Amino acid sequence: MNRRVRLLMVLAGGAGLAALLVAACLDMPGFGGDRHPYGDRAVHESLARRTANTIASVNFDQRAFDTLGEMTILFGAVLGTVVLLRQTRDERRAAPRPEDVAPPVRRYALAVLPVAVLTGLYVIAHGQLSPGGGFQGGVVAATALHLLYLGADYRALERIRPVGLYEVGDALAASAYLVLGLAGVLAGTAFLANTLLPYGTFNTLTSGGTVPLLNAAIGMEVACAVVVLLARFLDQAVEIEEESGT
Amino acid sequence: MNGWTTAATLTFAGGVGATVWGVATGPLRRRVVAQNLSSALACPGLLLLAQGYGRPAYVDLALVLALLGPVGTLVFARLLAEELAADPPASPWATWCAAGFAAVVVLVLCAATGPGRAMVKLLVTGALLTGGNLVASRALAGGFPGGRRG
Amino acid sequence: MDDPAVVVALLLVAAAATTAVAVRDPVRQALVLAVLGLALAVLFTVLQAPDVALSQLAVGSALTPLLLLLSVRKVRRRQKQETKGEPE
Amino acid sequence: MNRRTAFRAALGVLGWWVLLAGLWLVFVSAVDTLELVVGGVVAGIAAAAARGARGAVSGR
Repeated sequence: MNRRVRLLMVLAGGAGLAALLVAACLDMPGFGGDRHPYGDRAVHESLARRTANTIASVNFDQRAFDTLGEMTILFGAVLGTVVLLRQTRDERRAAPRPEDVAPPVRRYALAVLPVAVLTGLYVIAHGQLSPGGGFQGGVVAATALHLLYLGADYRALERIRPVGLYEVGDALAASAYLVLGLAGVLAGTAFLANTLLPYGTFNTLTSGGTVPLLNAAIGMEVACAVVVLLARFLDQAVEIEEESGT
Repeated sequence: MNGWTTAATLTFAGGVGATVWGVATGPLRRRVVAQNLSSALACPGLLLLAQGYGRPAYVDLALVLALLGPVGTLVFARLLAEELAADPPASPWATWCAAGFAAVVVLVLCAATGPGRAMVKLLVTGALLTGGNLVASRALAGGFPGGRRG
Repeated sequence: MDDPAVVVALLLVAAAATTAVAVRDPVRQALVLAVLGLALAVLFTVLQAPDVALSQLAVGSALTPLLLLLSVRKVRRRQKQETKGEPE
Repeated sequence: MNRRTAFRAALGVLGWWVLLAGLWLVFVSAVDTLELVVGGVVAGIAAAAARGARGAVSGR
């Protein structure tokens, strides 16, 4: 198969794909129109399971299997980063030096850190009620911890951030999601089916069956994953340097 | 469209539009100030949208932005300390204008909401935003005198 | 498309995204990217997708700039080390 | 750590807990028992983070 044949095949495939895409676009409902076949069904299903936030119902109930895939992607990406950014044999660790920080900036960091942790956990816990969920809240909580690096220095952050524990937490949270899915199989329905728990009262913390639990698992997974990811980047940028003369 | 969403649209078109221009051109000291102002102006806009759409849950967006926007500016202040020390940004005028705008928007929204927990939430968001932006602006103008070290 | 807020948000995203591509220096690109994230969050909000907007705010406002600037710092430190021939 | 500093640390954590639990009450839309319990636990976690951060900064 020479170059020309390959090019022709790519062109033919691309033309077919383009034709299909154009055909699909021509048949799409108008922008901002009031006909939403999928949306109506999703809202109906989510209300039937008393989940106030339809997006949470789609993510963690109707398409919880997709979310499992997304979680696995994040898990694998962080794993890859940990392997790629490890300390190699010709590198050494230099102790991070203390940093001068203006007092108002330090006070701000110390005051906002707990508030941001609280907000992150609030976003996770109310994922089935209001905008937000495990991913958003987990990122907010993990970012909050790094205020300690911004408002003080890397040594202060290292004192309250044992990376090993966060790696374990990441794996545990990912397993918790799987176990919650398997619990559905053991209960006699399907993998990740939302039939285990009572659906609760609409618009309260317990509503939505397994949605809040899956949200919590994702929240922990994302928070730990972001902490581990940033730990590798910070190690490389602040601590690890190459041996002199190599 | 109602009055609230119109005000929000004007905020985005005028305020955030100006910061897009500011962050795209000029020396580094102007760009970091524009980045700080972008979150200071977008957050009141999001609050206005929440009021305009009549959805109190949308206030969470502004709350997260009020927390993380200044943190983002601190990231730039911290990791660009060496460059900024050579050419420090000084923008008390723009920063105080943005802070005043946010305060006015929050107070007007509080008056429209009426007393209650929702009003306290608005006030907390406004305090976090203005406080954070003022501290971030202070951090940009020499908040890390040691330059880049640890 | 007849909502002015949607039009303004789309224009902001288009302007910021074009700038992010046009700027060559990674540090300045990170600054533009932070503002682009904000414009995207506004666009998602006016399109009534607050969950996506919250994701964008959480990731785009502090996490992405931090990752980018840490990478820039590592690269610059290595360059400095190579030109000096000794650790700083 | 003598008794006096331990007492002050405990007081600091308690103060943070009260403040953060109050913030939780402001954030949530409707208050019920479970909301209060979860808020108390979460405020405890965040107060522990505040204490840890202060200790990490001053413990140099």
